[in-house]
Amino acid sequence: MEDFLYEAVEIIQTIWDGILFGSTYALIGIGFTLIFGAMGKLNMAYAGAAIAGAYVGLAVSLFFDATIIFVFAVSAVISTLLGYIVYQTCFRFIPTHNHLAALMASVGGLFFIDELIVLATLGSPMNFPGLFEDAYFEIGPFGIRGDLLFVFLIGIVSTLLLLYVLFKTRLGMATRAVAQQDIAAQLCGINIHRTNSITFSIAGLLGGIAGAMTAAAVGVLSPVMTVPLTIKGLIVTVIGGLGSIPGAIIAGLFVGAFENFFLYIRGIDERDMYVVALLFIFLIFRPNGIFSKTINRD
Amino acid sequence: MLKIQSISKHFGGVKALNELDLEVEEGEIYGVIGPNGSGKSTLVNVICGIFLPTEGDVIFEGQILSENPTHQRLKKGIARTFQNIRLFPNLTVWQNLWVARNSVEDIKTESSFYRWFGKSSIVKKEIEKMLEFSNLGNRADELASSLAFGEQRRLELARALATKPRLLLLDEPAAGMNKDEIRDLDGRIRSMQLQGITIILIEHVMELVMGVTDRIAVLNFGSKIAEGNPQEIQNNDAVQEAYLGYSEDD
Amino acid sequence: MDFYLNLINTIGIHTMLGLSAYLLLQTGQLSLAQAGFFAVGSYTAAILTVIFQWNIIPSVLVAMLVSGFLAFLVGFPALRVKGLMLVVATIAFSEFVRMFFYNLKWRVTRNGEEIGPDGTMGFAEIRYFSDNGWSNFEVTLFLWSFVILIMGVIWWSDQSRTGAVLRAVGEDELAASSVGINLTVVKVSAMTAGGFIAGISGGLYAHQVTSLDHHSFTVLLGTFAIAYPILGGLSNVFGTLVAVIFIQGLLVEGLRFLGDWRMILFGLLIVLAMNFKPLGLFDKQTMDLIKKAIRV
Amino acid sequence: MKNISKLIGASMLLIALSIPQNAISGGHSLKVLGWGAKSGPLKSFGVNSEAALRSAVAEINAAGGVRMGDGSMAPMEVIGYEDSACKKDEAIAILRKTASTTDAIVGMGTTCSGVCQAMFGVLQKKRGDDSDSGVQMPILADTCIRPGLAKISDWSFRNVPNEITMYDELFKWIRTAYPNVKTFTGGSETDQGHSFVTYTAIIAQMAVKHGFQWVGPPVPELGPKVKQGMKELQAAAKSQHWLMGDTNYTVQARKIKKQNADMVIVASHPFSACGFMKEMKRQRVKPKLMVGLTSSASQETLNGCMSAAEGIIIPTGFAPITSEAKKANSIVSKAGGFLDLHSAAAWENAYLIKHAVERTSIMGKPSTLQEDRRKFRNALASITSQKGLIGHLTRDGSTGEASKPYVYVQVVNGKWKVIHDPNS
Repeated sequence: MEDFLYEAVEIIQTIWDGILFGSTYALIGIGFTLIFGAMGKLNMAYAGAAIAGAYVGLAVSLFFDATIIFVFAVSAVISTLLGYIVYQTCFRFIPTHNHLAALMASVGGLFFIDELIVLATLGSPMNFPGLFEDAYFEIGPFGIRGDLLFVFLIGIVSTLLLLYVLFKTRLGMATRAVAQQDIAAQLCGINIHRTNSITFSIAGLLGGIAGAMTAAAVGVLSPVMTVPLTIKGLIVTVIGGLGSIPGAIIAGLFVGAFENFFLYIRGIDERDMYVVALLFIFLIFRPNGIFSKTINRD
Repeated sequence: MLKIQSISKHFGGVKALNELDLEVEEGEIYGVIGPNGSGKSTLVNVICGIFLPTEGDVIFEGQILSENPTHQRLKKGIARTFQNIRLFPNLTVWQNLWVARNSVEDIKTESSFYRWFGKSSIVKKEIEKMLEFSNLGNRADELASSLAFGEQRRLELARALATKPRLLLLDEPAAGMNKDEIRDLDGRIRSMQLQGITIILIEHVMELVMGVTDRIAVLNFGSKIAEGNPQEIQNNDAVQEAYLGYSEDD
Repeated sequence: MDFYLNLINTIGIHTMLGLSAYLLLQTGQLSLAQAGFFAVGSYTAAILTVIFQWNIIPSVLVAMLVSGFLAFLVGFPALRVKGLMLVVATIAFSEFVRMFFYNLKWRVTRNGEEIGPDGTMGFAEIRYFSDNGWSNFEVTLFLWSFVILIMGVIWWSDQSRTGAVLRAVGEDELAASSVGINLTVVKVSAMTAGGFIAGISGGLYAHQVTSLDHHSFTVLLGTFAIAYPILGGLSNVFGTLVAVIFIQGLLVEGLRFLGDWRMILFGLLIVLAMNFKPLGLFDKQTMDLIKKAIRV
Repeated sequence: MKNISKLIGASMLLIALSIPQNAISGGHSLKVLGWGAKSGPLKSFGVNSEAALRSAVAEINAAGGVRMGDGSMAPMEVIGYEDSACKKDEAIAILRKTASTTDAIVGMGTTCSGVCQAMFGVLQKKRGDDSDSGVQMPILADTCIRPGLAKISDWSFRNVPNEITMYDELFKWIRTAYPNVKTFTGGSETDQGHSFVTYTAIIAQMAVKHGFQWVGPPVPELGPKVKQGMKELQAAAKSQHWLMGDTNYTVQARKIKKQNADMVIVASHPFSACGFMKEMKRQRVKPKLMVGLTSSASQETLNGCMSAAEGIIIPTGFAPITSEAKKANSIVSKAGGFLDLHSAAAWENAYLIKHAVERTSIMGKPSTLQEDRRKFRNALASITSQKGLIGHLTRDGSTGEASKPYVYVQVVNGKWKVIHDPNS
C-alpha cells in the first residue's frame, strides 16, 4: 500500500511537472501554428530566433544588472524583431506559392542564427537567471516549483493576450482574414505583407517569451537546445491541429506531461520514441488534431 | 448508362444535393443547368468520386460506384473537365496529353515498362491526333501555362479525351468564351458524340445548352425541378421562376 | 590528389542523398525521412561487410533493398498526410530510426576483437576499402559508377512519361487523379525509389567514413537531403549535382579557410540563394542561359 | 555549359585558397597542421586548442626551435588550424587534405571522441601492411578520451588521461578524505557515448570497487563483472538519465533526491550537467559530495552554473599547479584561450612533437616527407614517458593507450580549486 501510494504521488508529481514545462512547448507550438495559419508555411528558424532572443536578454542582464522581468521583456522584444527580420529575409520576397524555397530559406536562417549565437558565446552554456529560485513549495508529499508556476502563468497570460489581439482587435481581424483568404483580403484593402510581418512579429514575441521561459526554467542557455525545441514545437503543432491556437496550448501541455510520464516509467532511451508514437497515432486517427471533428477524405 | 439514385450531399448544414435522381442514356448529350449554388458542380464531383455522397448511389453501367476513388472511375470510363481550367501548367502540351493515357485499353496494349519509360509509335500517333483535334499541333512543346485561354480550354478537353472516356462531364466549358469559340465548342461536342461518347454538359451559356443537348435537367437548391428536351425546358414555369433575377450568361 | 578524390566521393554520396529526395519532391511531397533511410542503409551495409564479412557489392545492394522496403512500408501511412504534417511525420520517423540505432547493440568477437554496432558508442572500424587495399581512386570509381547509374536512370525517367506523371501529381493532385493517375501508387513508388537510392548512398557512406553513430543521422541530414534538390531546382538531375557542389564543394570545403565565419556565411548564402533563385540554382533561366551558351 | 564550368571553377579556386598558402614550401621548418571545432556548439574546443597550440609553438621557437636531422635548428610552424566542426566527414576531409596536399609532418586533432573514432578508421591499421590502403600520416589528438580508440590504428596517438586509473584513484582518495560518504547514486546523458560509457563502465564500477554502496535502483550485478554490471545499470537506472539537449530534469532530480545518497555522480557535459545540477539545487538535493565527468572540468561549467556546481569534484588532466602550468596558463590566456584539460593537451602535444622530432633525424624537405612522417611516427611511438605540464605523460607501447597525470579539482567559491594531487 505504501509503495502504491508512493508511486501514485510520484506519478502525479511527474505529470504536474510535465504540464508546467509543457507551457514552453505550447508557446513554441502557437508560434508555428500562427505562421502556418497565416501563410501556410513552415518557419524553421522560429525556435532558433526564440533562443537567440533569450541570449540577448541574458547579455543585457549581464551588462546592466537588470531584473528578471526586464530580461524577459528584452528577450521578447529582440525575438519580435527577429521574427520580423526572418519574414523579410526568408519569406517576403519568395513567391507565395513556393513553399519549398521559403522552407529552405528559413532553414538557412536557422543555421545563421545558431552560428551567431556560437560566435558570441563560443557555444558555451550560459547561466540564465532563474525566477525566485528559492520558491519551492512543498504541499504534503508534492513539491511545486514557484518559478515554473510563474512561468506557466506568463504562458497563460500571453496566450490570453494573443487570443484577445486576434479576435477582438482590427489587427487580429486582418491577420485572420489573410489567413483564410489572402486574395480576398487583399481586395478588401488589407496589405498582405504588412499583415504577414505583423503575424511573424507576434509569433516572434511569443517565441521570445518561450525562449526566456525555457532558459529560466532550466537555468542554462545553450545552442544545443534549438533543434530539440524545434522538433518538439512541430510535434505539438501537429497534435494540436494546424492553425488551431487552443489546440497548440492543450497539445503543448499534454506532450509535456506525456513525455515526463514516459520518462518516469520507461526511461530516457524510450521517452522520445513514445512521443513519436503519440504523433503517429494522431496522424492516423486524428490527422486534423485534438479539436478536429471530422476526418476529411484526402 | 449513368443512374443517379436519390443522391444527397450535405456540407455541415448546407444541403448541396437533396435526393437527386437522374438517368443519362448511352450516346446522348445531357445538359444540366441551374442557377448559381444549385449543386451542379457538386454533382460532377460526386459522379467523379471527389466527394462521397451523404446518401444514395451513383450507378454506372449497372455497377454501383460507392467507394471507388476518382482514378478508378476514370478507368471505368468517366472523365471530366474543370470549371476553372486545371491543366498541369509547367508541363508541355504534349506531356499534358501523355500523362492522361490511363485507360484500360492503353494499359492492356502496352507493357507497363514501356508505358512508363518508353514512347511507342502508337502513342505518338494517338497524341498527334489529339493535338490535331484541338488545333494545337504546332504548340506541342510549349508549356501549358503559355497557352491562351481558349487554347487551354481546348487542351483540357483533349486531355479528357486522351483518357478514352465513355462518359465525359464538361463543367462549364464555355465560361469566358466569345461567340466564335462557343460555336467551335458546339462542333467539338457534336463530333465527340459521333465518336460514341456520352456527354453530360453543365453550363450557364443557354445558347450552347439549348443548341447541342438532347435532354436537359434543371437543378435548384440541390433538387431537380424539371427535365425534358430543350423546348420543354424553355417553356417550363418552374424554370422561369428559378432563373428570375439571374441573367442568362451569368 | 587523395583529398580531391575524397571530396569527389563526398559529393557523390550527397548527390545520391539529394536524388533520393528528388523524385518525391517532384510529386510535391516534402519528406525529411531520407535521413532515416540513409541510416538504415549505412548500418545494414556496414553490418554485412563487418559482421558477416560479405563483399561490398551485395552488401550495398541488400542495404538498398532494406531501405527501399522500409520506405515502401512507411510510404503508405505517411503519404496519407501532406504539407507540414508530412514534414513533421517524417521528422518523427527519422528520429525514431536514429533512436533505434542509438539503442542498437550487436557485438561479435572476431580475431579476438569485438566488433559491431555498440549503442551510443557507435559502430567503428568499417574498414572494407582499406582492408582490401582499395585505393581512393578505385573507391571513387566504384562510388561514382553508382552515382552515374542513378543519375542516368532518373534523367531517363524524367524524359519519359514517369517524369511527366510525377510532375503532374506535384502540380495539381486533383487534376492528376481525374485523368486517372493513382496518387497513392505514384507517391509510394517515388518514396520507395527514394528509399532505394538513400540505401545505396548510406551503404557507401558507411564505408567512406568508417565509423557510424547516431549523431550523423539527425534532422539536419534530412534537411540537407531536401536542400540539394530544392537549391538545385527540380527541372533536372544536374540541378541536384550543382547544388551539392555548391554546398559541399563551395560552402563546406571551399570556405573552410574562413574558419569560424564559414558556418555563418553558409546560412546566409542559403537564404540569399533562395531569395534570388526560388526555383533553384538550376532553374529555367539558367537552363536557357546554358542552352544559349551551347548554341554560341 | 558556361555557368556550370564557372561554378566548378570558382569552387576549385576557393578550395585551392583554403589550402594553407605556404603549404608546399621548401622553407626549412618543421610543419604541423591542426584542426578542431571552430564552429558549432563545441567551438570552445577548437578555439582554446588553437590558442594553446600556437602559444606553445611560439614558446618553442623563442627557445630556439627544433633540432632537425641535419643538426640545424629549425622553427616549428603551424601551417594552419582548420575547422572540423566536430563532424566526422569534415575531419576526414581535413585529414586527407593534410596528408595529401600539405607537407605537415603530423596532424593535430581533434578533441571529439566520435570524430577521432572515424578519423582513425581512415588511417592504416598496421604500419607496414601494404595490403592496407589506409592513410599513412601520424595523428596526435588532444584528448579524444573514449576508451579503446588506440587500437584502431598504429598511426593514431592521443594525449589523454586513463579514465580507469583516474577514477580508481579518485574514489580511493575520497574514501579517506571523506570518511562519512558511504552511499552513492548518479545520472548521465545517454546520447553522448563518452559520458554514458564512462559512467556505467568506469565511474560506477570504481565507486563500488572502493566500497561505496549504490543506492540507486537495484542493480544485482554491479561490481567486478564489469560488462554485466554495465548492462544492468543501464537497464535499471534509465529514468535517472537525460539527453544533451534536454530542458526538463525534474524527474531525474527527484529520483536522486529520493535515493538520498551521500555522493551523486553527474556524468555529463556542461550543457546538460548544468541543467541537472540547477534542478538538484532547486529541489534542495544536497549530497555530501558530487563527482563529475572529466570533460566538465572546464570554464563552460563555471559559465553555465557556477553556484549550482559548487562543491563538485572532478578529476582533470590539467590545473595550474606547477610553475610550467602556471606560465602556460598565463600565456594562453593572453592569446585569447583558456587552458583546460582539452587545450592543455594541445600545448603538451607541441612539446611532444619537438621531443619526438629530436629523437630521430627528420630532414623536413618535401622529398623526404613520407620518410619523415614514418620516422616521426616511430619516434613518437617509442616515447613511453615525457614531461608534461603537471607531471609525466606516459604511453603503453603495446596497447598504445596513453595515460597522463591528473589532479582532482573542486568548484570552491565559483572557481576551480585543486584539492588533491595524487602524484605529490
